[in-house]
Amino acid sequence: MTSPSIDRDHAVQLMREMTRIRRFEEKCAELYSAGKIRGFLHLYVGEEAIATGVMRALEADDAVVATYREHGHALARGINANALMAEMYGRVEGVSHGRGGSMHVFDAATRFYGGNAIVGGGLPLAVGLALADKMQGRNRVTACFFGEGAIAEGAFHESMNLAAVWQLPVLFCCENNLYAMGTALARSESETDLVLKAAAFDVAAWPVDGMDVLAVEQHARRAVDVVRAGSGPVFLELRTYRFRAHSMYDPDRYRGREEIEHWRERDPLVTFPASMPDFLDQATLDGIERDVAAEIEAAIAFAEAGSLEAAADLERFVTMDRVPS
Amino acid sequence: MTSPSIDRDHAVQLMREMTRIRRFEEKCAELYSAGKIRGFLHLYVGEEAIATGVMRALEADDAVVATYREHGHALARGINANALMAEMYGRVEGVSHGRGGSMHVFDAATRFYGGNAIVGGGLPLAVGLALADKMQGRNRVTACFFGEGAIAEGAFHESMNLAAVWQLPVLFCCENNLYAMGTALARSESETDLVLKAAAFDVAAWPVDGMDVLAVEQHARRAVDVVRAGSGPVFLELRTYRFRAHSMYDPDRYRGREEIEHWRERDPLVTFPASMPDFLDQATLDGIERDVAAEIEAAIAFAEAGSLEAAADLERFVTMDRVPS
Amino acid sequence: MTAGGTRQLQYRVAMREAMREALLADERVFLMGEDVGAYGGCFAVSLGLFEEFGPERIRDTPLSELAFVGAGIGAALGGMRPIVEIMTVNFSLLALDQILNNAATLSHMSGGQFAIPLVIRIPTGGGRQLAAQHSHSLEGWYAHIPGLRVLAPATVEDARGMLAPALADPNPVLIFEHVLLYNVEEEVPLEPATVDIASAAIRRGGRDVSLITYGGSLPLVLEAAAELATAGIDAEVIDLRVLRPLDERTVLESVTRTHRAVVVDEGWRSGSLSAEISARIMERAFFDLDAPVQRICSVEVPVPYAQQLEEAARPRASEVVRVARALVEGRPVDG
Amino acid sequence: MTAGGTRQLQYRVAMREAMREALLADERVFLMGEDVGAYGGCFAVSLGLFEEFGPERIRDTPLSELAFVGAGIGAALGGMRPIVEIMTVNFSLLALDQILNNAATLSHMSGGQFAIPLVIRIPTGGGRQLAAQHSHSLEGWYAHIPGLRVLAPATVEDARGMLAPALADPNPVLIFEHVLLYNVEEEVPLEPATVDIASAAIRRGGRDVSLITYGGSLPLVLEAAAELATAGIDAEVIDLRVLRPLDERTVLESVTRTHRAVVVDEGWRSGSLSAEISARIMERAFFDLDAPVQRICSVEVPVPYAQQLEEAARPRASEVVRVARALVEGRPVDG
Ligand SMILES: Cc1ncc(C[n+]2csc(CCOP(=O)(O)OP(=O)(O)O)c2C)c(N)n1
Ligand SMILES: Cc1ncc(C[n+]2csc(CCOP(=O)(O)OP(=O)(O)O)c2C)c(N)n1
Ligand SMILES: [Mg+2]
Ligand SMILES: [Mg+2]
Repeated sequence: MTSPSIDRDHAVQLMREMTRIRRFEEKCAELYSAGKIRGFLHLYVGEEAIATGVMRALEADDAVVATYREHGHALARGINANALMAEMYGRVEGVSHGRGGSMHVFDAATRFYGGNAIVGGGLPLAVGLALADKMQGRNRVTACFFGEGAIAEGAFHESMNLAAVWQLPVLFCCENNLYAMGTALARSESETDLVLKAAAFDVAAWPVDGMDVLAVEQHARRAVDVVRAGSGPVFLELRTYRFRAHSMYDPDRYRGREEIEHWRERDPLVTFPASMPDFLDQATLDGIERDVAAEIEAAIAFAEAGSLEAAADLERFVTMDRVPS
Repeated sequence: MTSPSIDRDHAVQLMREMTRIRRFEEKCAELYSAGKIRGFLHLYVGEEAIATGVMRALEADDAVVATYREHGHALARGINANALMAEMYGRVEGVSHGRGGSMHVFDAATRFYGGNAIVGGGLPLAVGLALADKMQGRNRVTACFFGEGAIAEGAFHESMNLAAVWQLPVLFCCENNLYAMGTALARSESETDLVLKAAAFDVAAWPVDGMDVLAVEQHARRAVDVVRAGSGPVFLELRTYRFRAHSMYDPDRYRGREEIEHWRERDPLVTFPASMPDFLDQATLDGIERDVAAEIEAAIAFAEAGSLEAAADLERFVTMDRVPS
Repeated sequence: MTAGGTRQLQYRVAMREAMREALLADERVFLMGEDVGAYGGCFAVSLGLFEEFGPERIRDTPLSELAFVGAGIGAALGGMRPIVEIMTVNFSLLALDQILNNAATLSHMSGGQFAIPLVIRIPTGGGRQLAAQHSHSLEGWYAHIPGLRVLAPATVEDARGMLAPALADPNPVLIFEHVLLYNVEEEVPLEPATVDIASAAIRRGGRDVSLITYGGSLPLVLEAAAELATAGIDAEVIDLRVLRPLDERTVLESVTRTHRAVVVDEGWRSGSLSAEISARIMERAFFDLDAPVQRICSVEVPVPYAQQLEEAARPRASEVVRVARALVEGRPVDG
Repeated sequence: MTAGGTRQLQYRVAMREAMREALLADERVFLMGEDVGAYGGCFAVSLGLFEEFGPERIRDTPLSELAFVGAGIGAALGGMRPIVEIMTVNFSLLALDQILNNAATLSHMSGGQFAIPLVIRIPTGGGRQLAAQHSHSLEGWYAHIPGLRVLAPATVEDARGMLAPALADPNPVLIFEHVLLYNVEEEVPLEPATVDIASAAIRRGGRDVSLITYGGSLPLVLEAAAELATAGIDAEVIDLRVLRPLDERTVLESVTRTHRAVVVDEGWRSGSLSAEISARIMERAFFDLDAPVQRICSVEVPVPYAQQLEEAARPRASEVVRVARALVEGRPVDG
């Protein structure tokens, strides 16, 4: 597939989005070390091109289901950085009211259904969301993100089959970053060509260079078109790498420095602007960085100023009085 | 594959085994109607060629894991008809001490590990038995039987991958009788070519005519050889049909009479002797029937004469004092 | 159908009628599960619905408990009102992760952004010689999970009337149907009433002892109460009906009057729901008790096939009578 | 290492040493689970074992909880002595079917033909702001299952000493390790002793009230006992250690002496193990009680991320003190 020609605006938007994600998370890492953010924190650094590219292919009323490594998806989907940062801080102004934290970002407004920290646990939800759309005759797509580690789970297998046998509009986005915590793909899968996994369900599937934001966007658009056409799900294997450890707890003992260096050379925040020097010249990049820095500073200020929910409210929302509209 | 030439003895043994299973189960159905056998009863009628053929390919110290539809496997594996019938009766002389019944036949002597009534529940056990063999350097095979309905379960997916990634000696025998209770394969699987399921795990797989006992035996031998050679599991799709309803409770509303008739024409108890008129002449068949009838009558007498375990012993075996040797 | 505004109705048919009514009333309602459609339901509960409503709304699923229960949760999030049937509680373990980690959790974890208006129907219990992988009573586990409502219709009227309010609940509701109840027939009002799904029911008033139970054990407890009556003991029978959130008040009020209680629960004794009932009475009515609360539960064994062993493993009316008599007569319960 | 035959040992290291010893002692022992090998264990419990024993015996598994737990059961049937680690109890639900329907059931259902000498290690509990899918305490559910032994080492010595007898048990043994204990360091004997895995332990003798707990709550209960002591209340602290089969005797003997009890359990209150303890005391020591047994448990919510909310959801020493004082002083507990 040859690169599409894009205009300046488009290039800037992609670069801005990837930069927002990168800088937001780098800040999160700092805030984690400072004890402002707690619990588990899984960074998406290196994988930004995927969320950025896929989200552009979705419509506002499509749905997204993600994992515990979902800050990038949340930002790219349009969730406000303030509310996201406040969530990291556990503030009541957070997108999940401070109850979810880093791993459990939810946002009804953008149809963002988590933030699921059971590996594979989001896939059945995505199937059900798509089923609801199909049964109600709505032409919507549900994009479901998960790591290649999730493929070993029974939930993956059952969900793929269900989506396929019922021809549901799910876009399965497998973010293959080669590791599930410390376990390399080849040590956990007998067949490492993940596209063949989809073949077992007669589901259309293809690999995509997840370090190339334009390729991701283009392929995601193609996939979304197929899904929206109504003949069932599509599976994309998005090949990528996480530059940082699995979580802030991970000493990263299981990967070679060379391998990491090799992938860092493919950093989309470097290669993308390098490939479009006319659109993304230094001044433009500096401008993006400034804007992003300001946005993140504002988000931190917002989070810092946020309030702690009273312990008396602990039991709110355990059950609901009505279905929110 | 052309049929191997077999000798008279071999033909008689195969015919005898299939006849034993058929008549044993027909009697069970009667005994069920008479209230002698209770609970669930799943008959194997029509599928006898599979257990008969596969068991011949196994050695005495190989292991077998089966489902709730396992009378045929138990008999073909060499479990005594008396002890099997006594189990149906819930007698203490039963192979599982009367605690298991029809769905839970166990026999340590023949390494028969159930009789598992959770669909897919036996597959992880088979993987573990094979793992134990591999880790202890024993050149044994574990044959694991399950229906095509089990393929939709996460347990299938996880077990196939585990067996494959660790290259374990498991022979996966999928008995594809086209229905899981009332659900036709095409209504439950997006990809109905089950051999492609194995391809997703890079596992050698091929289909076998499960109504042809010679073909089953021959293919099973080939598969067992591959498994025993040590490079991982093999998956066989054994194509068959159950002539009777799913269980004694099933009114069988979901299959057409024509379809049933079509498959009945392929009844191995008819087609096999018809294909070897020299070896399996009427006198020989009559002799087999006489022997089998006598064996079954004896089994019933044994079961009838069996004893009921005292309620005081109810809690025996909930935990064990030692590992039986 | 009899005169006087009542009719004979079978528990199984009551549940079917309730589903049919819900399917007719609300387009968003659909039934999904293993063999609910073409087969007619493994306990014939949904028999005929497939023919009436078609394969979209009476949706046969592959053998994939985890995924189709999760899909039910997703469909509820997506605006549907799913009724998911899990064939028996034994198989529900395969879906427990979705039930606990998603269905029961998403509302709270998202800060109240989502509700999960989902009903899960689950046959439970033993007594049919189906042995250890088909006979257990695990509803007590589900009653442990915050965010769920757990119902156990023990009468035909409850089987008929609980589904509508369960579907109207914005939260996940689990309905446990004991397999021995499906064939029960009872006289019910012609016009089905909506049942209160927040309260326990007093099935028989009495002064001497409170017999507290639910689901499949109600018939044997009523039998025991009748026998106790012939011995001059007036037992009150409480059907919990709602296993979560527990209607503690009805239980405590009864015990405050009778000063004695026996809890009957088909679950294995240790860690069963009966323990929770006993503990609540301990905490809230201790000084009203004349004697320690007793429990009659299943013996702690994987349920065996053999009839006499299975029977020995299950709660029996005679045991309820024995224990209740001992309590009322001030004798030790053991021995 | 200190003089006098003792040394400082961390809970995490104690468990690691126990595994190492078992691996050295018996060729049939192996460890399997997610990231137990190359990663070093998600809580660093198995750190270094991969390098020492290699990938066959320190076996990283794919993310397949159901299958690798089932494979552990099969391997035990096949003559091995597996130690299976499930990363946290939250994920163990995915494997619960295998644990209940196979591990706990095969011996009985086969009429005693097989035993399952399997150990499953499961980190449990909250307190680290990991939110609702990583913080629950579900060991009470496992304590409900006949056929299992369920252990909860609360001290470094128990973490060091329970594995060997667990591996020697011919039945499946589950070991729950509270995540907050991993960093605890304690003085232990130089020569590790084998621990009795049948009995509860009295961690502090006392006359006035029995504080009954286990696992991750032991430290806060000991803290409460110390504070009660300064108020002149002499609390006995019982560490259950064995959640199944329960050592009822130690509990009852204590209550018979103190006449009052508080059960502290990190599980959600309704249907938690604490209910079973309360019910047992009700049944066996009712007439010895001066006051109703009280329970201090987690609030019934999916554990939230925000620190102040998580803290509010968990049992606290101050609450134990408050309730125990009220009991001893004969005041009402509520209000
Ligand atoms: C069911 C379950 N098992 C284990 C874990 C612990 N865990 C969290 S993330 C993770 C690795 C997942 O890897 P992958 O799916 O490739 O996603 P990635 O983290 O690489 O984005 C593991 C094992 C979990 N959260 N849920
Ligand atoms: C986990 C689980 N779900 C559902 C059932 C109920 N059930 C028993 S057998 C069966 C059909 C299985 O079909 P298949 O695997 O094709 O085997 P067959 O009966 O055709 O031999 C079902 C749904 C069960 N026993 N276990
Ligand atoms: Mg990964
Ligand atoms: Mg089948």
